[in-house]
This record gives sequence, C-alpha cells and structure tokens, in this order.
Amino acid sequence: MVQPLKLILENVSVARGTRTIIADLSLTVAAGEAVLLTGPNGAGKTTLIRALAGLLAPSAGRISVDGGGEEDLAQQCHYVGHLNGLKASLTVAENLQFWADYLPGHPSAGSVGRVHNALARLNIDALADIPTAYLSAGQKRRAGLARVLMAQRPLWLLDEPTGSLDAASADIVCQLVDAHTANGGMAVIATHLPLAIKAPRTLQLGAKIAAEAA
Amino acid sequence: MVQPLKLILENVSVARGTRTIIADLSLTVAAGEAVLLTGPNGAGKTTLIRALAGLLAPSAGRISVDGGGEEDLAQQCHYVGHLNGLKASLTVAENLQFWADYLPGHPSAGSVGRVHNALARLNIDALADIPTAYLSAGQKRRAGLARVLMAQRPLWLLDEPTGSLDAASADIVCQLVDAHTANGGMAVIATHLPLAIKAPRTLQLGAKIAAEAA
Amino acid sequence: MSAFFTLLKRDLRLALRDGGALGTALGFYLIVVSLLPLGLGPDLNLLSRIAPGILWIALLLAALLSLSRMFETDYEDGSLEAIAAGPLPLELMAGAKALAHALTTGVPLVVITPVLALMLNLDLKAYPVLIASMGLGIPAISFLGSIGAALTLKTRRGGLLLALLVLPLYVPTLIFGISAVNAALSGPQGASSSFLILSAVSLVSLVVGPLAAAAALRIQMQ
Amino acid sequence: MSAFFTLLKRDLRLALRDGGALGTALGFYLIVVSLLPLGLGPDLNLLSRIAPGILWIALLLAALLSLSRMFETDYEDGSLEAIAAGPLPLELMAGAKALAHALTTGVPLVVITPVLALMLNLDLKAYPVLIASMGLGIPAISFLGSIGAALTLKTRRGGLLLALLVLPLYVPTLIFGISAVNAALSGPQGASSSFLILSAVSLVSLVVGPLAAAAALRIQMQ
Amino acid sequence: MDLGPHAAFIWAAYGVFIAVLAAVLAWLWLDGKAQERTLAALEARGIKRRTSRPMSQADAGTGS
Amino acid sequence: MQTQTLTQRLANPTRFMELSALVLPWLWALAGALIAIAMYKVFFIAPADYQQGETVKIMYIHVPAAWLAMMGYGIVALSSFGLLVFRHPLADVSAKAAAPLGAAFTLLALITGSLWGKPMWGTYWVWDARLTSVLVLFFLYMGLIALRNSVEDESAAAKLTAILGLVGVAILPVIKFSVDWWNTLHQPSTGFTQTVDPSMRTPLLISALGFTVLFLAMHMKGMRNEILRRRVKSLTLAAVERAQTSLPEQTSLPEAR
Ligand code: HEM
Ligand SMILES: Nc1ncnc2c1ncn2[C@@H]1O[C@H](COP(=O)(O)OP(=O)(O)OP(=O)(O)O)[C@@H](O)[C@H]1O
Ligand SMILES: Nc1ncnc2c1ncn2[C@@H]1O[C@H](COP(=O)(O)OP(=O)(O)OP(=O)(O)O)[C@@H](O)[C@H]1O
Ligand SMILES: [Mg+2]
Ligand SMILES: [Mg+2]
Repeated sequence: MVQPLKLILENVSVARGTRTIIADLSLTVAAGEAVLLTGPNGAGKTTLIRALAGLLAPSAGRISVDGGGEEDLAQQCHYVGHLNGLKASLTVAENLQFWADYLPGHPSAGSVGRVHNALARLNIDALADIPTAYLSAGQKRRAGLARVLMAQRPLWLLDEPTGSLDAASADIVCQLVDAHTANGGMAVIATHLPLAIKAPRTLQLGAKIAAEAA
Repeated sequence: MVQPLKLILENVSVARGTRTIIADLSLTVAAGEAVLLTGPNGAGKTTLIRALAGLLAPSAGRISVDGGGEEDLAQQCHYVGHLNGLKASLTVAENLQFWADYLPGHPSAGSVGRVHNALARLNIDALADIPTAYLSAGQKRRAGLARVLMAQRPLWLLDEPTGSLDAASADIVCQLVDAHTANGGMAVIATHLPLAIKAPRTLQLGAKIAAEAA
Repeated sequence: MSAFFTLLKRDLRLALRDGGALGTALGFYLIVVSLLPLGLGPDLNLLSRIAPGILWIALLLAALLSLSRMFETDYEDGSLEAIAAGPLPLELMAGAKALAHALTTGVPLVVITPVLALMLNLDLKAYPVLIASMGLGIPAISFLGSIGAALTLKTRRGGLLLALLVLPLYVPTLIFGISAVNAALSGPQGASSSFLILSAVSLVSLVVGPLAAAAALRIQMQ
Repeated sequence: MSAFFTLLKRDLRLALRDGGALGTALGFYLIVVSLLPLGLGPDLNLLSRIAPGILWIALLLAALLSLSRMFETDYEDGSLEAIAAGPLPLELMAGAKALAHALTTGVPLVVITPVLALMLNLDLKAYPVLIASMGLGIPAISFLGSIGAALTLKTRRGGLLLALLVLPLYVPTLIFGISAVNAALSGPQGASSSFLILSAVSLVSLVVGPLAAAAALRIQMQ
Repeated sequence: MDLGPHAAFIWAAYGVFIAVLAAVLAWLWLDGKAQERTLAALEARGIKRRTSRPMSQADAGTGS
Repeated sequence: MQTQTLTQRLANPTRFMELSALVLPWLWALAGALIAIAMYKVFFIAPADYQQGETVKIMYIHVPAAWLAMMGYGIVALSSFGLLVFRHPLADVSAKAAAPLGAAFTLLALITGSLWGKPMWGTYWVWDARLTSVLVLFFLYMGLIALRNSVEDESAAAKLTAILGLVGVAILPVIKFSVDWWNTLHQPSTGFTQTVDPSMRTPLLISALGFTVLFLAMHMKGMRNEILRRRVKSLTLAAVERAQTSLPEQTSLPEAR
C-alpha cells in the first residue's frame, strides 16, 4: 500500500514553442484514481502528460504531488511516452533488468524476480532473451510498458499505451492499471481508444485548440 | 478508373530470420476489394504486408499483380509502414511535394494541386508549412498517410494506419480507402482496431504463430 | 531522369536545411588543420612541406565521416523503402545520393581548401594542382563511399566498419592525388600522368559505386 | 552509488554489444595514422619527428567523433528521460556517461598507441611519456566532451557544432600533452611541470564537465 | 647451426610463423570436433533435418 | 532427373563432405612432406646469401606467406562471384572459410617481413608501396570478417560480404604493381624466381608448394567445419520448432483460399 497521495494541478498552462496548448487547467487526481485524457490529434494530450512528468515546465500555474516525500515530480512517476526506451541490442530481459536495478528498490521481490514477474504479467516471457530489435511493434510496446513494474511509484503517466496492442494485451495493460489504482496509485493515460479500466475519469482536451491547429 | 487488377498470392510462405512466420498462404484480392489483416501482436501482419510490398522475399510461393503492366510489385503499391517516411526538417507540404514530384505522374492534377488536395482531404492543411518535427503523433501519421494520394497506384498497403489517430481522422482514412476501392483499387490493411471501411474482407492471422512467439 | 533530379534536389535541400552534413565535414576539416600547428609546433617549413598530404588526408577523413548518413536517415524514417518503390532504378537512386554527397560535402571542402592551405603555408605553385586533384578525387570519394554506406546500413553505429571498408578503396585516390601535387611541385609536366590515373579511378568508381551500392541496398531492404 | 554503477555497467555493456563506439574510434585512429605516411611520403625521420603531435591529434579526433553519441542514443529512444527520472542526480548521470566514454573509447585508444607509434618510428624514449600523458589527458577529453555532447543533443547531426564547441576546451590538454612528450625527449626532468598542469586540467574537468553537462541536459529535455 | 649475427630475427620469424599456423590448425581442429559433437548429440535426440533435399539451400545457408 | 555436371555434383554439400573426407588426409600428408623437405633444404643445404647473409632464410617463409595472402583473397573473390552470380551453394562456405586463413597469412607476411626488414633495412617498418598495400590487404580481410560478423541475418551477411569481396579485388593488382609506382625498398617482384640461384630457388619453390597445399587443406577443413555448423544450426532450429508445436493451439492457421 502506497501512502495516499494527490496530484494537484493549479491553473496550469503549458506552451509549446510560442503557442499555449494547455490553458489554465486545474485538476486534482486522488489516490486510486485513473484519469483518461482524450481529445483529437494535436489537442495537447502528450503536452500535458510531459508537463506532469516534469519534462515540460508549465508556463503558468503549479503542478505538485501532495502527501508524498519531497522528491520532485519526476521521481514520483513512471512516464512511458510514444517512445519505448528500449535498447535495440539488449534483450527484453536485459532491458528490464537495467531498470529494475537502476530505479530505487521495490520492497516485494529481488530485482531478478521482479523482471521475471513483469514479463509474465505482460505475457512476453517467451521473448525474454530476444534482442528488442527483433520484436513486432506490439511486443516492443509491451516491453516498454513493463518498465512501470520495475519500481513502485505512485503516479503512472502513459501516452497511448495500447496504440499498437492487440485486444488481449490491451486488457492486460488495463488490468495492470486497475491493480495499481486499487493499490492506491494514480494514473493519467492519454488515449484515443476506449480503455477497459475500472471507473476512469475522463478529461476531454480542447477540440477548440485542435481545430485551430489542424 | 484504374485498369482492373488482381493481387494473387500462391502458397506464400514468409520467414523472418530463420522462423517461418507466414506459412503456405493463398489469397486473391480482386479489384475493388479491401482486406483487413488482424491478429494478435507478433502474428505476422507487418511481415505479410512487407512481403506484399516486395520488401521481403517470400521463402516459398509467388506474389503477383495480375492484369497490370510489367512493373514489379513495389511499383504497383503504396506501402505506409509503422514509420511515416517524413523528413523532420521539411514542412508537411515540402515532404508531400517531394513524393508528388518523385513518384510517376498522376493524370488529374498538377503536383502542387495534388499536394494541396491531399492536405485538405486529411484535414492537415493548416499544418502545411510547419516542419514535421513539431507535429503531434497523429498529425505526423496523417502526413505520412497522405503519400498514398501523391500518385495513383492500384494497391495500398497500410500498416496500422489509424494507430495514433483520433476518431474523426480514422474516419477520414477509411473514406480514402473506400474511395480508392470504389475506383477499382485494392487495399490490404493491418489493424488492431475495427475500421469503418465498406465491405472489408478480414484475414485473421494465426494466433498459433503468435502463441509460439510471445 | 526527372525523378533523379527530384531526388537530388530533395537531398540537397535536406543537407542545407539540416546544415549538419556540410557543417560536420567542413568543421572537422577546419579543426584538423588548425590543430596541426598546435601539435607539431609552429615550424612553417615543416608545415608547408607536409601541407599537401595533410590537406588531402583531412579532406578524405572529413568526407568519410559524413558518409554513414548517406542512406541511414532515409532508412530510419522509412523513406528509403518508399523511394525504392519509386520510378528510379536503385542504381540511379544510389548514384543520386552519392552525387548529393559529393555536392554537399566534397565541393565545399575543396572550396575552402585554399584558406587552409594558406594557414599551412603551402607553396603557391601547388594551389591549382591541389585543388584540381581534389576536385578530380571527390567523385571517387563519394561514389566509392556509397558502397560502404550501403554495406553498413543496418549495423548499429557502423562507423568503424564503414571506415575500415572504405579506407582500402580510397588508397589509390589518395596516392595519386598527392603524387600529382608533388609532381607538379618538382616539375612543370610531372603531374599529368597522375591526373590521368586519378581521372580513371574516378570514372571507374562512378560506375562501380552505384552498382555495388544498389546491390547491397537490395539485400539490406529485405 | 549503486545506481551510478548500474548505469555505468549498462553503458559499458551497450558499448561492447554494439561494438561501434569503441570500434569507430579505434578504427579511425588506426586509419588516420596509416593514411598519414601515404600522404606525407615514407620519410621515417620526418614521421618520427611529427609522431607525438600526430598521435595526440589523431587520438583527440577519434575520441571527439564518438562524443556525439554520449547522450544521443538514449535521448532518441526515450531512455534518457526515464533515466533522468531515476534516483541519480543529473550530474552523476552525466558523470557516469562520461566515465563510460573514457573507458570504452579513451582507454582502448591509449592502449593501441604503442603499435601505431612503432609504425611511425617514434623514438623509444618517448613511449612511456606519451602513454602517460595520454592517460592523464583522457579524463579531460571525455568529461569536457560531455559538455559539448549535452549542448548539441537536439541539433541534428550536431557534429560540427560539437567539434567547434569542444575544440577550444581541448587546447590546453593538447598543448601540455605534447609539450610533456617533447620535454621528456629533450631532458630527463623536463616533463614534470607539464604533467602537473595536465593533471590539474583533468581534475578541473572532472568537476566542471558533469556540472555543465547536467545543466545543459536539464534544458534540452524540456 | 650458426645463423650469424641476426639469428634472433630468423628464429623469431620462424617461431611466429609456426605459432600462428599452429593456432589456426588447432582452431580448425577443435572447431570441427565441437561441431561433430553437437551434431551427434542432436542426432542422438532423434532430430532429423526437416527437408531431406540433398541440395537444400538451408544446408549451405545461402537461401535468400 | 537430369544427369548432373561435375560442378553440380560438387555443389552438393553432402557430396562435398564425402569427397573431402577422402581427399583431406592425403592433402595433410602431402603438405607435411613438402614442408619437411623444404625445411631440410633451407636449414641444412641452402647457402647464405652473399649480401643478406643467413637472414635470407626468412625468405623461405616470407615469400610463400605473401603469395598465399594474395591467393587467399583470390579464393574469396572467386567464391563471392560464385555466390552472387551462380548462387553456388558452396560458394559462401568457401568465402567464409578462406577469409580468416588469408588474414592469417597476410599477418605472417607482415610479421616475417618486418623481422626481415630490421636486419636488412634497419627498421621494422617503412611506408613503402608494397608494405602499405599488404597492410591494406590486411584491413580488407578484417573488413570482410567484421562485416560478416556485424550482420545478424546470415544470408544477408553472405551476400553483403560477397559484394565487398568483389569490389576489393582491385587490391591484388595494386599489391603486385605497387613496387613500380613508388620508389621502394622492397624487392620488385619481376623475375626474382627466375634469376635467383637454383640452390635458393628450389627450396623456395618447394616451400611455397608445401604451404600452398597446406592452405588448401586448411581451407577444405574450414569448409567442412562450416557445413557442419550450418547443419547444427538447422537441426537446433528444428528442435526449437518441434518444442513449440507442442504448445497449445489457440486458433486455426491463416485462412487459405
Ligand atoms: C612487412 C614487410 C614486408 C611485406 C608486407 C612484404 C610483402 C611481400 C609481398 C606481398 C611479396 C609478394 C610479391 C609478389 O609476388 O609479387 C613479397 C615478396 C618478396 N619479399 Fe617481401 N615484404 C616485406 C618485407 C620484406 C623484406 C624486409 C625483404 C628483404 C629484404 C623482402 C623480400 C622479399 C622478396 C625477395 C620477395 C620475393 C619477390 C618475388 O616475388 O620475386 N620482403 N613481399
Ligand atoms: N516540439 C514542439 N514544438 C512546437 N509545437 C509542438 C511541438 N510538439 C507538439 N507541438 C504542437 O502542440 C500541439 C499539441 O501536441 P501534442 O503532441 O500534445 O498532441 P496530442 O494531443 O498528443 O496529439 P496526438 O493524439 O496526435 O498524439 C500540436 O498542435 C503540435 O503541433
Ligand atoms: N527483423 C526480425 N528478425 C527476426 N524476427 C522478427 C523480425 N521482425 C519481427 N520478427 C518476429 O516476427 C514475428 C511477426 O512480427 P510482425 O512484426 O509481422 O508482427 P505483427 O503482426 O505486425 O505484430 P504487431 O501487431 O505487434 O505489429 C514476431 O514474432 C517478431 O518477433
Ligand atoms: Mg500524442
Ligand atoms: Mg506490426
């Protein structure tokens, strides 16, 4: 059980280049909640998620995680963006092993067991010893997503996690998110597809902005 | 109206590395037909599409386009894979302009008009003068897909075209495919999502093969 | 043929837009040559004696370094496949890319050579021959280089491999390029045979380069 | 600290697995040095005279060329962001990457230097000093280089820029490295002051490099 | 046998020559033995080649 | 079934294995005998050179090594041609087996040459045309081996290496004629074997013949090893596939029409 936390956005604006993509957004995500970000292409889903991950500084307002330690935003979240963060020449297991060793410890299992476990849960254990260069698009995506299981962190930020996944794998990912929120975690997920997540809150990002852009 | 053609696969097997991914597949796609390839991750959808595009030689069997000229497979099709084939430093319009000029001529319009037209149909005309580096994932995808409109070719091979598209854009793509098949074209599309295409045939690729792999 | 020029134009535009290819090569060339006096001490006689060799080698290396990108960026973003599915035979496609490399890398390098030669106190008599020999050698460098670029397309960070594969092919160009300069310095008529051989090498590579590169690309795209 | 070593281990393994980083640099070094006599003519006296300078410059260039990849591959595949979100301060992260660069590029380069020195007919007396000066210079090369690598992370093909930015930083290392060798050749005690300064430069860069690189990375990842 | 003032060079040359050739020969021999052993082990497990075509491309590994 | 031509029959790897098993012991024996005779003559009969003294003994290994270095590349190039043009099933096996052998003999030519150069020219290494071009040949061998190792897919690696092998043949004439292009310390190659005294020529020729036979034997052995390696690989894959087909089947294979 993670300590109950809250993700708080106060009047946040985020700009890309010179354009303000997210304007004056306030939002509180409580422990155990999952928020789906939807909206047309160019609406700013990726932009918002990156701001939450601490990778883009908001041009106005404040983003904070309340109730946790004083580590900064980036340390509290797992961000899996459009890129999977996999090294093509390392095998799936080696890739994950690195994250398991590198990210600060996980109470329940040794790092090798944790990798093993994550591979099994994402149903890619048969691929453990294959260099990721040889995986299909969906297999790569699952290996990339497995990183969130390598260390326990309260906030998951997933950008179109199921984009190239088949239905069965998408379900697996939804179950992982459910387990995470059931355990007091939070998740913010940008998606175009309906996700079979229990009791999600949906935040629809501006169709207006998108209409301007596209 | 394109000349009526047929895509014929006779006992085709395709191997990746040393494993046979597609085994002994026979299939005929007639003019005006659209075939959806479905199946779990790693089933071989991408593999099959690349073989159809002439980018992977089948390990057995024969793939041919019947009724057309003597150009080889690659010249008869538009292949848009997982990668968009966009140059990050060129604008959307410049990217498309290159394809319009490079690929052999299109009867109906001058190449500039063609680009303009395609941008409008994919609803990205507002982005025409932005370097593709600055586009969102779905905007990039649409720019990549616009290539199929840059030259008239009978066979469209699309690999997860709607993966990062919002619902409206996915519909646009489906309409493009419909227009293409109505005009006597053929399309083979790998997808995990149901596509709103008129009268598609579906080819489900082996869950067995995928089970082995993943 | 229009497809050839369309492709060439695109590559030239990309080179200008990204700046990097030209920039890398030019910068490298400049830097090597300006480091040299620091390393060897400011003895102008020594410098002017070794100038033709140093300039030729630095030019070769600078061009070599930008080779790996010849097909790589297009391969990585998926455009190489789409280009190959176009109207141009793969040989001409490879030729267009090699030509673009020569124009965006080789030519600018040759153009700034006089400036660097000045810094190395090269004998004034040698300037025209040096430039001419480099100009003649550029096609060989780019077109032979395209073979190495195609062969190492899929090997991650194929840098060493590329250099290792291409260096042996460059040796004749280098030897005759420099011997032309030295011959011209020692007598008025000496350089012509070296020039002849250099042109022959370049002509051969104009043919062999695209053929071999296309064969390699065909295998790589499988 | 264990995160530091985990990261270091991964980078070393990637370097071994991909082969390229080490390979590129070594191959380049070898090739530059074997091209040289082709260009300068086979005069062994001349070669042995310019050998220390040439070897130092070639080593510097070889190391410089592999710098651009220090953060780039991780940035491109998305792992840099995830690493930055880990337990390691960005400064130590940059330090680990620079150290990995020194170990996978600098050290092998120094190790094969004697073979190349033999081919250039370097005076036997100069070997130990040359190797020692290079060994002392390696940290400066990698850690100062990391600043340039971080600054040019997002510029496509930042090669030129990187070289231009880093070169001025390398000048002291180069000058004192070579002057140590020359001093040792002229007298038994001459080298020690150069060595002192060289060590000082390296120590300073061990501190300044990671600090500046981390600051640059912080901006780049926005 | 007196090989004159440069005997060391002659012996070194012959020594290196023999050493390198011996290394190559040893590698060939050991490699052959290792392949034969694994092949025998596989065949002992009852694994036969799928295709019994004698000229199979897979045999020589040159299939495309 | 047509009757096969001789090359077709030799092209059959199984046949090659049978034939080479018969021939190989004789080749080893012949090579051993020739080399033994040559060495006897070199050390107990052949005179010292009036100029070079006893160091001329290095010649009896240096020159064969240099010749075989070039012959090795010839084999690589021929095999590459065979692979790319005739798709001869053994061609790639031959090219792959020849490259490390050629590299070894090139290295030997370089080392023995250097060790001869020190007493003769006063230095281990000079940058003359012949020495440099042999060094380049060595790089080329390294390039062939490295390229093959760095490409994952074996059949692609074979073809890419073959392309390089063919492009690289240009090195052979360069080595041969380089002595004429550049002022050089090295012995020019023209007519040496005719002009030298028979007391030195005979052992040299016997030695060269012996090492050539040895090279051929090693090449044949290398090809046998490679064929075995490929058999092992395809059997291992068959084993993996068999293990996998015992997995539960979920749905049918691709619909066939
Ligand atoms: C590393 C140094 C050396 C290398 C790479 C080298 C390379 C070669 C090569 C490639 C050949 C065969 C040429 C041909 O058949 O056309 C050769 C032949 C020969 N080398 Fe060397 N060599 C070296 C040093 C020396 C030295 C120091 C000597 C004697 C002073 C020497 C004496 C000869 C002789 C007498 C021949 C036979 C010439 C002939 O074929 O007619 N080599 N060497
Ligand atoms: N680096 C950048 N510089 C400037 N503008 C950018 C940059 N990246 C994205 N944009 C612009 O910001 C807007 C929002 O992009 P964002 O990637 O957040 O959209 P998104 O909602 O994730 O869309 P998608 O569903 O297509 O992934 C788009 O209009 C895009 O053009
Ligand atoms: N270059 C390669 N070398 C070897 N095996 C590969 C290679 N690329 C893919 N594979 C394997 O081939 C199988 C089929 O891959 P493919 O990319 O065709 O799947 P897919 O149906 O497109 O899956 P996805 O829905 O995830 O995109 C997978 O098991 C994958 O691991
Ligand atoms: Mg997005
Ligand atoms: Mg796929």
